[in-house]
Amino acid sequence: MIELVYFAWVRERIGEARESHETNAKTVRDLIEELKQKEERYAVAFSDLNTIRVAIDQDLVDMDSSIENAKEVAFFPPMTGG
Amino acid sequence: MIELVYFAWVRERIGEARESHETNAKTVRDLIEELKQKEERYAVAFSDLNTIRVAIDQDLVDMDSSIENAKEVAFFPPMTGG
Amino acid sequence: MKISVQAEPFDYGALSNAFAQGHTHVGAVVTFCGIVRDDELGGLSTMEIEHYPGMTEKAIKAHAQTAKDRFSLAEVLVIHRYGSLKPGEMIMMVATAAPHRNDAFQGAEFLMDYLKSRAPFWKKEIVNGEPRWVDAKPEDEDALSRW
Amino acid sequence: MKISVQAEPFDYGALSNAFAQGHTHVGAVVTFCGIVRDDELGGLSTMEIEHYPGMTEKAIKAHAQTAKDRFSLAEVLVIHRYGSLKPGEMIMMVATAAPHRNDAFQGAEFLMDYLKSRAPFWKKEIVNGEPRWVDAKPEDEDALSRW
Repeated sequence: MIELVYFAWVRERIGEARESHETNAKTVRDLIEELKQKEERYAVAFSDLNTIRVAIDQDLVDMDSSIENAKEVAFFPPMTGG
Repeated sequence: MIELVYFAWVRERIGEARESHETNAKTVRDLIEELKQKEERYAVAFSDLNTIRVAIDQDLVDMDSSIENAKEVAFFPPMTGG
Repeated sequence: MKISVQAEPFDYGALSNAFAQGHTHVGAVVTFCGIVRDDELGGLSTMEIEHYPGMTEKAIKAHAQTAKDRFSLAEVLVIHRYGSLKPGEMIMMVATAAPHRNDAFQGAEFLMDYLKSRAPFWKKEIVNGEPRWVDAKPEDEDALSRW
Repeated sequence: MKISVQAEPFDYGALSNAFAQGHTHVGAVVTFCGIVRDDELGGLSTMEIEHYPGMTEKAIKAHAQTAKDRFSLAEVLVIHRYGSLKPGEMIMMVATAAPHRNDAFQGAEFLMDYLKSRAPFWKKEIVNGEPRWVDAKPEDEDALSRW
């Protein structure tokens, strides 16, 4: 069981900020595919992976990173701080 | 008659901050030569022209600038502001 | 190293003074202050800043430590607000202190480039009543390549 | 454009706050503050700063105007002290304001590089009781070549 958290327009498109999720996916990319299959709102949020950034347990990672041992996976658009 | 003004170690070596001077020199370089001939303290102050900066009427100029129409000629070391 | 992620306004001047005082081996202090900027048409009413609590502090700490080591900084300060801000309000500040000016400038620019694209903040503008997420600029991503 | 050449101390924080406030079309403010820095051995007792009254103001004004035009700055501030200063005292500050951060940073660095080598100030340090004029550094002259 992992925690999925969403920010900015990813959160708005998925319609919630946080959920628990049971998965057999091995990588971030697999996990996103699994979510896109599940419901239309995920397919919309993840339609262009170039605009999606991912953090595992609060560290930025790339799409092919393993989610084994991950407690929290976060999805969000490119950051616009400063 | 022009005013000569000196700053920092140029002033210390010449021993005064300001003096009036009658000259027929055409350029800054000629004027410096004339001063060096006059007295030893000028020869010491102007011994290495690479370390001398010049302003005519408060604008930086180079050694070959004309001093015709100059009211005030200033001599000083490379600047160390900031 | 002082880092704060906060909703409340901060006092840029008081923080700058405190940061610059009491050093005898620091010759140079640089500060940057980011301000909510309206566009030419004047339609911006509010900027909302969302962040990822926990990760934000962690990412800023890591970037600040990298800046400190890389540019031999004597001191680093980063303050970044979140929540709802009006045009003219201060969003964030950084300050760097170093023996020489070049390190202080480079350290501040490095930090700003990383905060722009690598700290988990997202800006939403309310323009003429319409909310819109601010897009990341390609030049902000490009700016990282110089470090 | 605010320029001041003065013997008196200045309030870096209050000036930074006043400079950064009240803008809605400025997104970025950068300040630099120069501080009298002691060396590692701790022998510096005093720094004396001499300048060329009249030319100093004129040179700073010209450089500030060039920076303003070249980097599209909304506002520029330069304060520089002369006279006798102690380690830890603030010598000078510059501040720049611009719509975008890169211009504010570049404008401040440009101004600093010019003030270092083109404004008529000369520093003399009293180290262990011995006065010595500070030599201009070749790298300060080199820094001008990038602009």
